Amino acid sequence: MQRSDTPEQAEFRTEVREWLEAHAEPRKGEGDWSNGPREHTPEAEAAYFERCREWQRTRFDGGFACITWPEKYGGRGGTPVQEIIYGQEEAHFDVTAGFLPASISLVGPALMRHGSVEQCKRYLRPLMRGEETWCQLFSEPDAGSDLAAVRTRAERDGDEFVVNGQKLWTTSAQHCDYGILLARTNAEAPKHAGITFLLVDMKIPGIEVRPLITMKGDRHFNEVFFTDVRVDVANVCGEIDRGWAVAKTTLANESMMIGTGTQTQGTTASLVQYAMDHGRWEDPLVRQRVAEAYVQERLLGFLRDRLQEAVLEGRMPDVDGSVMKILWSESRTLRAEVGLDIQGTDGLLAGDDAFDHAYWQQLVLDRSMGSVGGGTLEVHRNGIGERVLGLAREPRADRDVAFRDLKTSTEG
Amino acid sequence: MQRSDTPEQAEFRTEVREWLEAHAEPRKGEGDWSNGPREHTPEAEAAYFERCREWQRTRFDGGFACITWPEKYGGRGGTPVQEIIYGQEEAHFDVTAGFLPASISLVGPALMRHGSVEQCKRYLRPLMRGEETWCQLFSEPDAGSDLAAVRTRAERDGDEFVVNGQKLWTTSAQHCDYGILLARTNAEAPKHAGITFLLVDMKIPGIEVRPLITMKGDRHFNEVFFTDVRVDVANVCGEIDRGWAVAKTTLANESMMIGTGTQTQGTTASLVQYAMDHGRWEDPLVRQRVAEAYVQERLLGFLRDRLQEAVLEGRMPDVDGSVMKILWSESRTLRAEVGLDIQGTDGLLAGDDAFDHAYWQQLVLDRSMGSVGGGTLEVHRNGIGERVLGLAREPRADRDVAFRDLKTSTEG
Amino acid sequence: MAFILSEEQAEFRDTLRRFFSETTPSDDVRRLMDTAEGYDASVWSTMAEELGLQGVPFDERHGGQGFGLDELCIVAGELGRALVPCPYFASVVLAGGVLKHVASEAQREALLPRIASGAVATLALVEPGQGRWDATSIRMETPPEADDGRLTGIKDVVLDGTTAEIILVVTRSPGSRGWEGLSVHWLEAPIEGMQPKALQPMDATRKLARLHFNGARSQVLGQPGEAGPALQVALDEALVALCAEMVGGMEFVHESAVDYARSRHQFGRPIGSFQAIKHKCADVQIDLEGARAAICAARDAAGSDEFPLLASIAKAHCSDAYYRATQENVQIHGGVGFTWEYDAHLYLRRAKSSQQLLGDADQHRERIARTLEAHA
Amino acid sequence: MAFILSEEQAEFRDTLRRFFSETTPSDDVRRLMDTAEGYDASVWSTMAEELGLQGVPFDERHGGQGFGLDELCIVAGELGRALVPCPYFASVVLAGGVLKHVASEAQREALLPRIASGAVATLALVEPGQGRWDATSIRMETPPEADDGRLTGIKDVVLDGTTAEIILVVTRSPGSRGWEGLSVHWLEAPIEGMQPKALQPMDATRKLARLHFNGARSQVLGQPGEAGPALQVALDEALVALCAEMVGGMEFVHESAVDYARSRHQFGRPIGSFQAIKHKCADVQIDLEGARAAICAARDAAGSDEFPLLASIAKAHCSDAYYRATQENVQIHGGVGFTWEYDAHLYLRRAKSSQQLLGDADQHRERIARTLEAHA
Repeated sequence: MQRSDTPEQAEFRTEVREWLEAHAEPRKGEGDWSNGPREHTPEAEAAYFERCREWQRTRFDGGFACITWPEKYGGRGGTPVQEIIYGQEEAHFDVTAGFLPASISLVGPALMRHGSVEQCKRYLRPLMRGEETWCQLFSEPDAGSDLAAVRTRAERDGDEFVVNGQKLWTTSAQHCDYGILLARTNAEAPKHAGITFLLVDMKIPGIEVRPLITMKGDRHFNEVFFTDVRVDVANVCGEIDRGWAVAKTTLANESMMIGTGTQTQGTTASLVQYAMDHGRWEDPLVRQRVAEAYVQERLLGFLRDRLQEAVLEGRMPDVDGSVMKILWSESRTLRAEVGLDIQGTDGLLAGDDAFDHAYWQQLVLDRSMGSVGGGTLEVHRNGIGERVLGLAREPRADRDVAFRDLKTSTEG
Repeated sequence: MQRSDTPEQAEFRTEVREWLEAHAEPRKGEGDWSNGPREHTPEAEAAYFERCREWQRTRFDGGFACITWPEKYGGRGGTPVQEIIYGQEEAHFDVTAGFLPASISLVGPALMRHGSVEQCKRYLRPLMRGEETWCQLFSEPDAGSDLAAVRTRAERDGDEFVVNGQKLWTTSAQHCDYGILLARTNAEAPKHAGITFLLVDMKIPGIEVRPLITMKGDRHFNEVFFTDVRVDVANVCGEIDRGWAVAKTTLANESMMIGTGTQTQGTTASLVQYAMDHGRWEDPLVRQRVAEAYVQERLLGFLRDRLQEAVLEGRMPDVDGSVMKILWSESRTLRAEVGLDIQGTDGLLAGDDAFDHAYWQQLVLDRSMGSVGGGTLEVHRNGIGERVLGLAREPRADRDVAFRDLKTSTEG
Repeated sequence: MAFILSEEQAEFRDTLRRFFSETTPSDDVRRLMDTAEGYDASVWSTMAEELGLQGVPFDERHGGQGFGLDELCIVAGELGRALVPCPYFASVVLAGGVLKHVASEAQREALLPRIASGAVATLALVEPGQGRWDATSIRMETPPEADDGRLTGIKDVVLDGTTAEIILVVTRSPGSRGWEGLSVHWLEAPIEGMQPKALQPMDATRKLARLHFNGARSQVLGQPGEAGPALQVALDEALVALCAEMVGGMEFVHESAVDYARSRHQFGRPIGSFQAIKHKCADVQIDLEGARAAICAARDAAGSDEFPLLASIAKAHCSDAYYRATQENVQIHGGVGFTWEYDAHLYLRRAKSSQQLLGDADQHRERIARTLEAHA
Repeated sequence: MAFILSEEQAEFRDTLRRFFSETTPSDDVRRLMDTAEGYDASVWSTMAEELGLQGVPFDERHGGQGFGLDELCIVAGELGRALVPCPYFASVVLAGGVLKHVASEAQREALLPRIASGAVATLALVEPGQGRWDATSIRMETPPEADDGRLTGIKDVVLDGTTAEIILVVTRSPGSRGWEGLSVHWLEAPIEGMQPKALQPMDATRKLARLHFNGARSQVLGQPGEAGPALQVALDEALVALCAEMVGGMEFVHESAVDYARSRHQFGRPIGSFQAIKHKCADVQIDLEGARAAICAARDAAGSDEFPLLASIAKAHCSDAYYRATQENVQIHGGVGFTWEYDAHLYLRRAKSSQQLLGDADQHRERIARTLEAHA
């Protein structure tokens, strides 16, 4: 849908486009570097991460990183409208900052809202410029959907906390300089009330990062082990034992981002071409399924357009983040399944023997990540029921009980 | 699947067949009276009910009602194998006792197990012979899936209870002579502990039966209102305040029966004929859906065969009743939808203008009854999770609390 | 339909919602659906005379209000929400839309003002044995020019076909195929050579008839044999209005299910606190947000090349989404949901019949696929 | 497969379960799937020599154990449960089944004892560009009789095609169609005029190859041009064994998901107490009971007229049921479920590839429909 820009919007769009043309190559297709590392080797993944950092720096220096952040913190002080326009234009170029914008918008708001003046001064600019990269040390083996069940301990010892425990599902930890850490500082308090939010240098002794290989073979996630890691109390963000409030600032943005990311690869149109080339298009069942996948994909697009349009027109968006996330995940799943199924026996193959370098096989394996990462679909359905529709929450067994008295899996 | 009978089984089968040939007409087709009342008028429904009673009496007098019940209560003292063989043979004849066998096997076991000697003597024979018919007065407006939440009060007054309240979803109450009633006799006790199981004459003053018309237009269910109805304490079945145990004997059989009833009408084969006659069969989508419905129907049949075979061979059945119930309901739903959808615009019609006298339209409307009646599908899924798979129950807010202190819808 | 309305549009919607809840509460819906004509003549004329609803999509020079598809969708949404039994869809949306796009200016001037002031019109398209709402498989033949437009044949499932006075009939030139060679005829009922026969509808809030033509005289709208493209535009606009009507109903059953899940207690808790119920409600919410967005996207693309595709996307989604919502509503209500006296089944019947109206989801997915093929 | 076994059968199953858990634990599965040949030769020969597994379905005079489809299903079920990478399915089920039904007695005497004692065999059926496992669309031509059975063409996704020494190839007589005119050829690899090329499989526990034929000499099994009916029987039996293998895997992932739902706590409760998880488990249980019943029904009907129909019913159901079970297993396990080191994805890959093997659910539903049509 083409909207007509206001004169200010058109002017900004031209500025962005000219800057992009000067600093980037136009998008060409599947082979673009910005589509992700071509191989699942540590080297290829590290090289890709470096290119992402580089582009983040270029963006920042051009004044197009963190467009909506206040100028006093180094942002552009711009509007969500400008952010959307920038995104629309950038999508035509072979550039990406990969996981960095997501990581930046998890860490930045938490720092700006809850951090000390010193912390903001020290960390924000290198964060925004991609000079220092950050990972999120929240999930644990026993704290998945139930994120507040963190067991990693931070015990006070003079001016320091001594951290012991294990984190899980830490995206890109192997490439990061710093981390935001949730640790339990008071096991006598109820679950949500004894957690502290710490800023941690990932290079200090006692931190061990072990990449976790996912079912499709990449190293997106890591386990991070803490053994007697000493963190200065100056690195507490917010207040001691009140870290859950800081974490919530971070979590508020997360599901929204996963649900709204632009999906340029693997659109249904390429399925039509495949089916026509392989003589499958004359099968009405194939046409039905491709059309079904296409409908889902367009619905998601319509909702995204609505969301952006609302922002561009200065209205409150009337599309819920969890709705977007579930539709995104389901439409992706449907497309993956249809894409693989119409290949028939060719779908049994992998690697270079498979169509599109096994893109569709990877997408099928990836679907689970889409329906668990960023909150499981079940958690988001609860969210829609409770937040949007006002249905009652489940009775909770884990409120008002000291954390150490709660039942956990490891005792089960 | 054809099994070969043992000599004893073959002998019994011959006996049954000869008796049936002497007492009934062979099944002819859709127009058989045993397929249910042709019209949804009170008269047609009452006439149908009378014919069902008559057949129950004939069966009993022939020695084929309540085949597995002990001889001392008037049963045949036979085996489940004989029960199955009888059912297989009866299916070839245009006869039915309608809702009576279901009602009999709800009331009978409760009486035999928990009733007094006098109660058994007084009620069992007329029950089995269809002379006195019984309805189940369990559900209430606020006690649906949560059956133990009954609010109908029975207050002690000398040798009598005075009953006040309302029952709902009482099958065939308008045709019945007696009812089994769950009433609250102690509101200070926890929910399950203050209920009494009463045998009630439906003709005594203060009982008002109002038929409820279902969405497809029949009078299957009723509301029953109790106003100062006096019931002698001699009519308590089991112990006062301990009626939940009696009710559980009754409920154990209910879902199984609904799930295993033989379905002779509307099988998928007739859809094939319809589609071929109307030029829809050459649509591969139609063929896929009919085949899908057929697969579901056969799966259910396989499971029913397994169940019967297990009984015939003297093994414990390894098929769960809730699994049968859900598959029954889902396969019926699928068949109904496919049956209506392949009619295209003809499916918009009703009554005599519609194909098969709107059989498929009725089936679509009836599907909801199949997925709510006899326990909602959700309740049965809980049952499979908890009983079959050993998953934990939901935390319960309604145990160990006096009934009068519980939250209910009417206060909500 | 509650999705990005201007202030005036929101006010218009609120007015309609009040009007229908006052003039056509559930009891009246049930009373009207048992009558032969199926609507309340006095409400219908108030709609035309006081609210001008029957003129919403027509130009002012045709006695209309000069509004667009947006406002038509608002009216359809409120009619669907309150399940108002009346010939609005047949008369204004279908016949009115076809007249707008197919008829000559003189014919529009003659007919649209009548529809705007409450005359009932309809479109006869489907034929018996055809089984689908599909203009391309029409077989009834356009009579030769010398023949005074005498029509022969049968049209089936004609909405409000026994009450309509203006009847539009689609025929095809012998030997033509697909969207080629179609003509739309106009005749005034009652007329010699046409017998209407009322059909029993599963959804009694929308009346159906079979029309037997046996030499009834008619006039051709616009140019004979050339109605195809304009007819397609009219049907696509009707498709979007139908989707809006469906979403109106969907919103109602969704609100009703959510309210019940909030207030009904079992096992000492509101049933909406159980995930099985909560997730059903969430899924309907997702379907609903998708449906609204699809309708808005189609509506905004009216007149563009993408309009037919977007109209089909909306129908492919809304068909199943509305029906699913009505089923979940019944299921969440448990026993209450399947009684005759509770309204859930009226919406379920409407949703089921709306699946077929103007083509089911399979047909629209096929059309979407063929459009993608053309662009591949 | 745990569904109505005799005492001997249950003991046989338990023996196999112990054997595979000792000889092929998960670590070995992972090690073997990274090798070119894809199986452990010493385990394979123990299976043949000590347990006699490769001879299960063959007559004693052919070096077999003289068991029926029941026992073959038990073996397949345990192989599927432990995900044992080995050429059992290709060799014993597919090639062995085809030999049993298609070959002459002399050929059976020559070949079956070799398979029973561990020689690897396979069946080459699918062709590139065909896209489906479907004997009726084979195009590779049966060479003229004078031509020494010299084969030309390409066969695709041949199971264990690089390791097999006995290779059976299906061809058709020029001009024939459907199940008519099919021949099965036998050749011994390696052989001049045939190049095998290993393909990378998505499910690395089952090796695939493409075979290029360029004049390789072969012998026809049984009568040339008349293999169709017997081949169909063999493929239907293989279908049931495949379903048993799938149900073996399904039972494993179901148990694994239920165990996790019992022991994993979140929000102070076992996650299995949440309805969203509990109902997923219940749905898999329903699917599983249906799958077991379908296999038993098909197995018991072996040799009867209804067998092909029941075999297709089993595959139509198991295809989707197994895949769904592996997805739910991943979903219930949450993050753990999609790590490389956790076995969930190995079963998911196996389930996904098994959907295609011997025809996907669509193909079998089409076959079911055509069977119903024939009886209508």
